[in-house]
Amino acid sequence: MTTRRQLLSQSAQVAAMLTTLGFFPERAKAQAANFNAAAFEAKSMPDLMKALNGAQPVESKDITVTGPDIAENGAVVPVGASTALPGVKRMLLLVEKNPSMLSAVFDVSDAIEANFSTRVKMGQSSNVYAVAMMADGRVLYATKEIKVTLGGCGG
Amino acid sequence: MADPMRIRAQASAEKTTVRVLMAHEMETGFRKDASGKIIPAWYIQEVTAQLNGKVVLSAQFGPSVAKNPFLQFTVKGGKAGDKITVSWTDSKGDKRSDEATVS
Amino acid sequence: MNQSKMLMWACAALLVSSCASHTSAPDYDQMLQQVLGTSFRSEGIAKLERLHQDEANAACSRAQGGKLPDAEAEAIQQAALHSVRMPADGKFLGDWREGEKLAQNGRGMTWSDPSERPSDNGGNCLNCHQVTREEVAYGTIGPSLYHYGKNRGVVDPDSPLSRPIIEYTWTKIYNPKSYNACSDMPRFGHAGLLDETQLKHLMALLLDPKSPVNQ
Amino acid sequence: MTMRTLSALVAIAMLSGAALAQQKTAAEAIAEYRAMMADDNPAELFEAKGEDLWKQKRGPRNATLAQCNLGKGPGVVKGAFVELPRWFQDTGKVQDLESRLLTCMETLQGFDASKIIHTPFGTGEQSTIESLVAWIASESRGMRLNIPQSHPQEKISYEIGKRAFFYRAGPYDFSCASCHGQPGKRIRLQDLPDLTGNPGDGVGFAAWPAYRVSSGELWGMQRRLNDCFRQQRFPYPGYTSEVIIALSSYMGVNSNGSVSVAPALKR
Repeated sequence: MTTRRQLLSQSAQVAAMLTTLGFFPERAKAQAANFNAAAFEAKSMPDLMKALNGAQPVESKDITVTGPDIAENGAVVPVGASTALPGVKRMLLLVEKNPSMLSAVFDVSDAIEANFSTRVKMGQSSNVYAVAMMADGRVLYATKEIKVTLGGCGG
Repeated sequence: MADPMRIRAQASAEKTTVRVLMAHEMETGFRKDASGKIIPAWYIQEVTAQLNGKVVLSAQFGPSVAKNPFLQFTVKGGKAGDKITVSWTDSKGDKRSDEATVS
Repeated sequence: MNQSKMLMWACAALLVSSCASHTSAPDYDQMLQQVLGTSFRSEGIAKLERLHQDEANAACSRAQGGKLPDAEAEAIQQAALHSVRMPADGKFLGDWREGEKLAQNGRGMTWSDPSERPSDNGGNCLNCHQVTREEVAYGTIGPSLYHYGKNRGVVDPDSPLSRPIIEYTWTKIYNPKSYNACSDMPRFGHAGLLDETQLKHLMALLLDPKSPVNQ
Repeated sequence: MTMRTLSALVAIAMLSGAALAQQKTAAEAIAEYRAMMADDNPAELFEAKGEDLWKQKRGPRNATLAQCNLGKGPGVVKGAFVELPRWFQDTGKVQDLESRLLTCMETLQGFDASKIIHTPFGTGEQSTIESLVAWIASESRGMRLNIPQSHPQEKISYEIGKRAFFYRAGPYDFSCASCHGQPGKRIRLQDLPDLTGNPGDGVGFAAWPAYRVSSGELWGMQRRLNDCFRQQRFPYPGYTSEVIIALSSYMGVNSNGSVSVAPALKR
């Protein structure tokens, strides 16, 4: 048995190791037809936008990112992305300091609102981004910092 | 076989809020087991949702989505009795599909 | 299995003699010893011997959170005070940066930890104490240690004026029972949880004017 | 001596303002996080599975658990959880939910209980039990704890549990009471219920079993207390061992009257 903190530090080491080797386990394992492996391996916003054919992102007040200021546990952090703007093609949720920054992609159809919530893992305190990719090619984002705290008992 | 999802779909005046819990490990491929061996990555990669048989959402998850994933989205319109179907495919190619009735 | 049985018999034998005076009500203390003996097993570094209590722990357990009689408390505190060994080289303060790492580190001595060596142990301070202004995830079982040295007027830790508070602090970390017979705090020096160098780092964290504790 | 006391007092007075303000923000932020997590507890996934497992024919005898007596008669699940641990005539023992399930799995389904006792948590039949306890607890959600003390063995279990709760030992000199013996304390940012009394509706004993966010697993009381002893730096308590059941009796009876919210969501 290992503690969570050991796992976290190990995962960071392993992530660094895999990065230097240029090896990503998920690429070989992509089974789903529409899964964009390159996007989920991106380490930076430019890499991510390249993988998704997106323009340079611009911060926008029209985009909302939700999440707690402090997460009691990085293993489960509730986050959300939404906008009332018309013409949204896609919404993304990103965690800047995770080994790969992209957490989830939502394709927006006419039948649904551009408003999604999920729960993500965070290895450490980080900025979290909600990104909206618009039909007109613009890429807009909002960001907020979420602090991840160390736990006591059972941590 | 994967365990069933928990899907709740509730209609209000103009929209239907859908909340889904999926039973899945969401292994990142970065963790080690007790003996120090890396636990291979294994996670849901694609999620689709249908309203009365018509696809309304397709989403992709990475390994950083938390274990036993939660997803909430909002369907425009929708009324009690409508069918919401949620399906996922994971990195091993396993699939699961469950249906709920809008209340 | 064998070990647990042996312990059970040892405990039972002990208790028969020590509890001979109680007769009427069920002897719950003896029952507890039997239950402990059959319930636990050694796992990893956490051996069954850990269930053994010294006199201080036995007395504080019996008190069930209540106050010990003055004489009993005094005896425990005196014995604890005598157990304290001051640093061999007379230097009390190490590196507060290392001290901060130890304070954050809550690991050590569980059955899932690799060894009982001090190098595998943390100080666990943040579990119970506030230490710096920046770290918000701190416990409140113990008092806040923020501004510990500053509040006690420690400007120059090497000055003779600082000596009493330096020795008090060392003693408190080494064996907290020296000042409070049933203190909740582990006996970091006495129990061999941290070595002398590590204790000095914690001392520096608390008392070095440059430490974030005193900012 | 007086100087030191005085300066300490002044320091406390000066400190409390700033410390309090910061504490409140962190506490508020954590409250916000917990509120965001309150609905859609993944424990529901385990509840659904547990109900299924209860009704499934399983084990060497290919039988269901439908005739399992959890204390309120064969097959009665509703309300059973809030009255455990209790004394059972057929086994002559005080049993908590998990030890009782072991009895049923052995007598009805033909499983080897001693084998399950040594199965690691979260694997094999242990994970079956985890789902079962999630469902069984959920069938008493909203009911008040009402753990009996009428049988002499139930009283003995409570008294042993009380003494185990205060038993200080191990390299850290910890007992359960080191963390859970006074109200209003925290370890890191986690609130510590005072389990020597009744900590209130849905707190402490009234919250377990629970979905553990940190491991993404469903923990029963056995596993919760097992991990307490690990953190206490004690040796390893056996699954369904008497010390765990006695502690459950102590904490459970202390919590009588409080509303059970189990399975809750925990850090």
